[in-house]
Amino acid sequence: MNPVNYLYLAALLFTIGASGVLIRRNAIVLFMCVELMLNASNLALVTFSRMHGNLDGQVIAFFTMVVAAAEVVVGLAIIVSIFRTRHSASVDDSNLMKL
Amino acid sequence: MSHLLAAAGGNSPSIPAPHVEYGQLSPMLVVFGAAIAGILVEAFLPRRYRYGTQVAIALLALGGSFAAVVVLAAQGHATTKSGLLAMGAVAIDGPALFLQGVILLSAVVTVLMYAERRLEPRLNGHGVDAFAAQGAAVPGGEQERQATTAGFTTTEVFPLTLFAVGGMLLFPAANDLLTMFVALEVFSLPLYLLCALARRRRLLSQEAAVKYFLLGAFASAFFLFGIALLYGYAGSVQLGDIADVVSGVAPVTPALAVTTQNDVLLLLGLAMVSVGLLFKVGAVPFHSWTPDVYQGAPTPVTGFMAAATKTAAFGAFLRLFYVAFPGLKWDWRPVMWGVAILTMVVGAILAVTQQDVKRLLAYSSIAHAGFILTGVIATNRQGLGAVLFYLLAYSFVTLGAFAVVTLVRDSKGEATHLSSWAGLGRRSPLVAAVFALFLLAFAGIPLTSGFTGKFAVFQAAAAGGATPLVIVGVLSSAVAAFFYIRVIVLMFFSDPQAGGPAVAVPSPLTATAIGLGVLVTLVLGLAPQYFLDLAGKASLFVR
Amino acid sequence: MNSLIPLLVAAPLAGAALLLLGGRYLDRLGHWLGTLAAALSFVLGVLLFSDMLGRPTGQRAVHQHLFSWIPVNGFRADVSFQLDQLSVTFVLLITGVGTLIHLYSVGYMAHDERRRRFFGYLNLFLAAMLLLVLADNYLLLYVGWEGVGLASYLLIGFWQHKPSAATAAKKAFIVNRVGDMGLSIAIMLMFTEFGSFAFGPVLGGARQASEGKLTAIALLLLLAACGKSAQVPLQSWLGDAMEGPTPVSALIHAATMVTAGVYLITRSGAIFNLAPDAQTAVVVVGTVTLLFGAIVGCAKDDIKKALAGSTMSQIGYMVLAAGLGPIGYAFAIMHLVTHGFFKAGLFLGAGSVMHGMDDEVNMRHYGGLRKYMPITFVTFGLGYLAIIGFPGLSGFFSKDKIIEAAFAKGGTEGWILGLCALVGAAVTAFYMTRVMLLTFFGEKRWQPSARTGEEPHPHESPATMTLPMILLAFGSVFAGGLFALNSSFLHWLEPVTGHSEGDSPLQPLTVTLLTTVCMLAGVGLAYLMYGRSPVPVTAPVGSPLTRAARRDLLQDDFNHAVLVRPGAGLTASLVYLDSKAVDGLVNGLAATIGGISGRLRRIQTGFARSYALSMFGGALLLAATTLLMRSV
Amino acid sequence: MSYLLTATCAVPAAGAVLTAALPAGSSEARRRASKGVALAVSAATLALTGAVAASLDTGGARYQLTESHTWIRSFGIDFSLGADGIGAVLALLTAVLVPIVMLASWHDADPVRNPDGTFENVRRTQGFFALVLAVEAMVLVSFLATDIFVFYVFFEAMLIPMYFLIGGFGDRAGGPDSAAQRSYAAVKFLLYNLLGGLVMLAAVIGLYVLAQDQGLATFDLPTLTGAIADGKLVIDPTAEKLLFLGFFFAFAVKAPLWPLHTWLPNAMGESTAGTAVLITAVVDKVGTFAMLRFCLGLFPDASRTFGPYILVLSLIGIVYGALLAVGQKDIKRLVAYASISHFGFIIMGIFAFTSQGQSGATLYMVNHGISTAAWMLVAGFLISRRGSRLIADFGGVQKVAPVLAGTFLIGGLATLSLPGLAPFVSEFLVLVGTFAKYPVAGIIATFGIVLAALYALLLYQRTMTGPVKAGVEGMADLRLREVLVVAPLVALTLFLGVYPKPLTDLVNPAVNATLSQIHQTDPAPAHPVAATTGGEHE
Repeated sequence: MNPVNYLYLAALLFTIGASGVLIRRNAIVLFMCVELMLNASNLALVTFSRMHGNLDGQVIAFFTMVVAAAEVVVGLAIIVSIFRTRHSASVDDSNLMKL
Repeated sequence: MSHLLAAAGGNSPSIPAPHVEYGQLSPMLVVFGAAIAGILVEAFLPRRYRYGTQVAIALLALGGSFAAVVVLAAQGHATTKSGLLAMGAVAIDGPALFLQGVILLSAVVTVLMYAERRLEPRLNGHGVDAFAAQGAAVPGGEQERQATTAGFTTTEVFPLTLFAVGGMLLFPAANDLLTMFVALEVFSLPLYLLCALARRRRLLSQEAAVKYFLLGAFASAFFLFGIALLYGYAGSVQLGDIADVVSGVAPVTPALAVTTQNDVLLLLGLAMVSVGLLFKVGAVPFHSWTPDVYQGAPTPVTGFMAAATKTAAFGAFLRLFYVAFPGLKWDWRPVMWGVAILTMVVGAILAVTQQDVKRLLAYSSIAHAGFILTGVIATNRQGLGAVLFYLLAYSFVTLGAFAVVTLVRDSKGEATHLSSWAGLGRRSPLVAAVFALFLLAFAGIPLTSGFTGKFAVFQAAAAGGATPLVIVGVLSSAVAAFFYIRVIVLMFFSDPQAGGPAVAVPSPLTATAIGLGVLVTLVLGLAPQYFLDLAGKASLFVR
Repeated sequence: MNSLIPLLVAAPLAGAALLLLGGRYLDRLGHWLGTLAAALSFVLGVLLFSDMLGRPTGQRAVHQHLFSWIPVNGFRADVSFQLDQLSVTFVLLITGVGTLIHLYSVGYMAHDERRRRFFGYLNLFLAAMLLLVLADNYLLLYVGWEGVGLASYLLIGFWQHKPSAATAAKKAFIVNRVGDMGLSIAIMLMFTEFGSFAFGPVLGGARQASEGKLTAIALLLLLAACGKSAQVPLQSWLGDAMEGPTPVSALIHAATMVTAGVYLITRSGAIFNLAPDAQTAVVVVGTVTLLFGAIVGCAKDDIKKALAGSTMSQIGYMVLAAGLGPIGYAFAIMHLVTHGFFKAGLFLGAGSVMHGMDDEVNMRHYGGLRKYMPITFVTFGLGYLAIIGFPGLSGFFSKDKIIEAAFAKGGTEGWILGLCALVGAAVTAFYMTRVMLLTFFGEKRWQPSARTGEEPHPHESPATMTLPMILLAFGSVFAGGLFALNSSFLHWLEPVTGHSEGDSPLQPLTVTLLTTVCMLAGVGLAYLMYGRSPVPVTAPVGSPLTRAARRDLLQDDFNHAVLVRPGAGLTASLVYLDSKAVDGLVNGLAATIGGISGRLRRIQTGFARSYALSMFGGALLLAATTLLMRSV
Repeated sequence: MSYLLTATCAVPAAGAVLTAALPAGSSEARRRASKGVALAVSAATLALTGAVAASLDTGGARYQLTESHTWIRSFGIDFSLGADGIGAVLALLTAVLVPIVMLASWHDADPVRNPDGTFENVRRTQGFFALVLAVEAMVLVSFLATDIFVFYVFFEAMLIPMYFLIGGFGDRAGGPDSAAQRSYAAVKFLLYNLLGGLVMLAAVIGLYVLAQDQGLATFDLPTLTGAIADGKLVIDPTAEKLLFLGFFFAFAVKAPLWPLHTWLPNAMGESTAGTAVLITAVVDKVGTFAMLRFCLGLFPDASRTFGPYILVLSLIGIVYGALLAVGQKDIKRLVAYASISHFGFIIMGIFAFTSQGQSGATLYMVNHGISTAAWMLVAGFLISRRGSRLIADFGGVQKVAPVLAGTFLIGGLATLSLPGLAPFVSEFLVLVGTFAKYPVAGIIATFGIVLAALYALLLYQRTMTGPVKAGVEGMADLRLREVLVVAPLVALTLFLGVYPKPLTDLVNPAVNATLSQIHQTDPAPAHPVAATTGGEHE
């Protein structure tokens, strides 16, 4: 199969993720969409790795996973703490500061 | 990283240990080591010893790291001996060392502000700082009450900050996109947490954190996808390699022959990587987080972000564009022109109607990002030196300004609404005068560091053929001056409100922080030659 | 001897400085000090005059260079003096009459607490006036020119607590400034034309310049003369200037300053002679003014204003004469001198009357004063006879010569001018007789004083006041005859002004007869109107002409409608414009930025997702433009 | 290398720091000490400036007493100073006026006494006097700098102390919203001038970059003007025009030239009389001075191109300022508009490109400084007595305070350029110089003298004459300190009106040098006559 198709898929996933960030309200879902974007990048990296015939892309993908994991830890901590305060996970409720 | 491939493909039983120049990486290693030590302190030391130990560790580490930077620079690593470390992942050169120095100094000032315990009213005999008693406790809940009464403090902020500093040190030195990404995350994640840890107005603080986190992650995703595309185009994430591919110097492999046909990969990758960096820099239209986060975060953290994050991000920005994409100058310059103009104009105009001093400084930082961008766009050595100098100047002014913000307090903590700053000049002439000095430096009034910096970047931009940018910069400086002046008017020419805020008397820590700010602002304004030389000498990237 | 010339100016100047800076310590002696300074100047003038008489005609003019004033490359203005026959004539008139009026003021101002300052101003005036006539270049003349304007301003407004006085002073200064504009532009023109504005080079080199330029210079000088000498159309200030103390009116607004215009034209004769169009303008101005002033003089009930109209008219004669060129210069100056005597005398007499009548100025409230103030009556009467041109007295000789010269202009022009001058003589006789009758004859029409509420008790003035009046009366009687004797005055001035006889269609004797007839007609008419029947205390409504004349022939109304009111409107609208449009633009810019800021702020909604949207949009834009840049 | 010029600038700067550091003025003695120190420093500065002027050799080089200290090598910036006639004369004006302003403002900055006897804002006194010295130091550097960057830096930096002077110290005669009015005025002053300065900054940078490209990485004015004159530095006409406009805009705002003037009435109206004098007589002069020194020297061709347009603007300014002065209700605003009219004359003189015009303009700067100072300071005394700035609140003052009224009149007469007083000399020179090249402009400008008489005398009439108004009755006449303030100004006005030669001798060589830079000569008279003035052939 032409690896380019994986790139299209990656782009699609990335777009879906980005749209999710823009559309969804729940902080957790929103965050998951970001994760989707990261994973889209991973897919692209791996595909390119394959195309170029070197492993750099795959290595980067591993790094990305670690980073994503770390991000989850921090992100969930923040989201949970705000959820406990506001009893809502909607990002639209966090709207004290504006203008 | 093609050696990895070679190692894997060779099916060799022993993977050769990568060569790492520990000595030259020592600034980062010291900071990271200290950060881990700080975690251990949190884990094992009784609560009452933590504060002192953490402050000591942080200051020692930062001091040591700075000393290492100085030694490295003195040894010539900034100029003649500059080179790539850790198998090409990290560069040690002028800009890297210069910016690391700036970041470390900012961090020292930041730690001084963190350690300040005289501003908040004492609780049960414990001096407390600007951070939440217990970050995990629900604001206004029983748990928080208990923690507060017990006089708890979140001493984790010191190791967190050290981690962030470590990441920031790495960021401008990162010579491949992967390292850059990792560094970005290493300094971003602790900052997300730090933002959430304000002692007062915790709702705002949490909101700032969640906004910063979500948007930061969003930006990181763009950055990463950009990396993927660039990797796809060039087959490497090393900046030098990318530059070679772009300029057609690199040997053409079959895969490259395919991918380099498609400039879309390159240009799209460039654009998306830029998004990530412009987000950190706070450039329009990726700036919207700045005011909210600056307002909500604990003020020392805000100061740290405004100074160090900006420095680190611009360092990476410069390296990326000067090392990897000089060949694409004609593609990215026009776009950056647009971004710079937007940033200067929107930052300046939006600040005009702000009512909160921290938000005001946030918009000011946006406008300043625009000014610095004009220096970046100059794409000449002058421009590089100018940006380095500007970052040095700006860091200290902004840290000083936020340090002053921590002093002006009423019963609810910091009084950041501008109306409560009215008449400050009558009550505390010295504090008001110092703040006025910082504002004038922000406004770029001659004889302050802000002017020298602005002059340097504008001059470089003009020399680089970006005269229209200079004109826009000059005009938005005029608009920007308006809101700085407005604050001065409030402080000096308005009558104080009854029951308005008082200026807390700080401990020597904050006083030192402010004093450093004043000193640097004046020295860089009156006799900047030494530092201009330094920046000038440092203004060459290694490839 | 020449080194004394600067002292002529210095003496009164020092007096002025001393009196104005001396403070209260000089209050008791100040007036005598001032009089002494004036007298000293007079003595110096006499010395210089006799010295000059002792020299042959060709060597009479002398120069005295003092110092270089404004040297800028080709522009050289010096403080240096020129004393010739013309200047010395003026010097004697100014210092002579000036000293007498100082003396008069000692008595007249005796009860004024600010008398010291009054004398300071008078001395200042003398200094400036002497500078004016002694300067050897136009720029220095200009200094004196404006200096007398300043003194006039200070003295008209001497009683500053009276709003009318303050207004009159300001008006005088500003109207004069309009004239001064002419002088200063004339000097600039001289500089660009000749590279100099000293009398010698300019008047000597005038022949080289084009007639157009000369006409321009001459017209500008005429404008200046109009302002200073209260000639139409800049005459409106003189009547109001009577708000000043009467000695001031006598010295400045009758005898000396107002004649400076005549001096300027005569001094610049070399230019005017080469600019016939400008000369025509001069005679027109002179003729119109002599009639204008005379008509106004007929209608005024205020004794000083009537005399002011007369002054205007008499100066009109002088300007007319000066405009005739070499035919008339000398006669202009001669009339100027004789007028200086009799008009000063008349004013001093008027002041004496006012002094005795509790500062009443309305002639309709006088009457029958000859019995109460005999000296005043006699001296005033002699001045009256002089001014109407009663044969044998000063005015007879000088005015007659001017009328002759007007006819001598020749052609239709000569006839018109001559006839106008004759009519003027008749009207002069009419209004002066009216003044005389209303004041000294008829029954008492005294009214309770506005100040004290009592009827005045007229009495003769003290000796300090009567002595000058008597001396001036001598001048009024004999000066003309003396000057006319062997045409001595003409020969005296001829080296400076030149002279030609002109071409009169009438015999001199005919003119004299005509003049006398006209004069008698005027006197007779006045007697018919005011001498035979009682004069009403309040002025009758009168004919439209009378009413217009009372209002200075509507000159002020005209100025008000054409200049003042539109000017005020312009100013007000400019003030509005400045704050709304010019400044509004600035503030509007600031407001616009503020407005944009306020609107732009709303994109900062506080919603993280909308921030993400803007980032996303930004990323798209960034990518799109980067790609576009490549494809372009 | 002598250090005279550096010393001249450094003394007031050091004095400013010293004054600011003196103990707070909670007692009369302490306040007097800080005032005394400031006054002594300004006197020392006057002596130094006098020494500068005295040691100039009128036949010598263009810039004398030059000195140069490396400042920012990276940008080719040296702290170079040098005095020419124009700069020295203006420096002297500054040094003369500052002690007078201090003396006039002696009590203007005393702290407000609270009802309980304590003082609010005890550092006011030191603040005021330190700021005045700071302004003096910066103005002196501006007049003596021969490095464009140094000039620019101090040209801009002086805005800050000026801003605090305007915004921080009012004349206590405003209405209830005077604080708001004052800060509005201060902000307007600062922003307006800052905008001008920033535009100039762009031009300064542009010039530097252009020069750098041609191997002249310097801000040194003599070097640059020399290179431009020799053709070593070639600026293309469009760039030259833009650079000229950039420089000129800043100076035109500062001067101020119509229609950029609207900050001046606010600033002068709301500040103390002393500050108003500093603005109009000292700080604004830097603008006109800089036109003469920088615009003409650096951009000769553009100067010639724009000269006529600027002339038109200055003409409008002359008439417009005068008309607005006539229409003012506020004494200080009236003086401000009068100044706008006068600045029109100065700028017209500069851009007429004749030696009379430019010498006249330079003298005009000095004379306007002196005469307006006299006028404004007396107005300040008047206003502080009555507690009002409105003309309508006065009347009949001459009756109760004759000396005050007299000096006010002299100030007014100087303003209307009465011959014999100093302003006449300069105004006439400007008019002659303009007339020689642009007769129509000269004639229109002459209308200004009529309007000047109108506003000056109207003001005098309305405030000083007529019956004594309520609120004026008990008004005290000038005190000794106030007499000491006015006397030297009046004396100078008289002296320079009669004998301006010492100044013209200093100014002429510099003006001739400027004119030759822009390749202009005086027009020759149409029919030159022997140059004797008639005075010497006795």
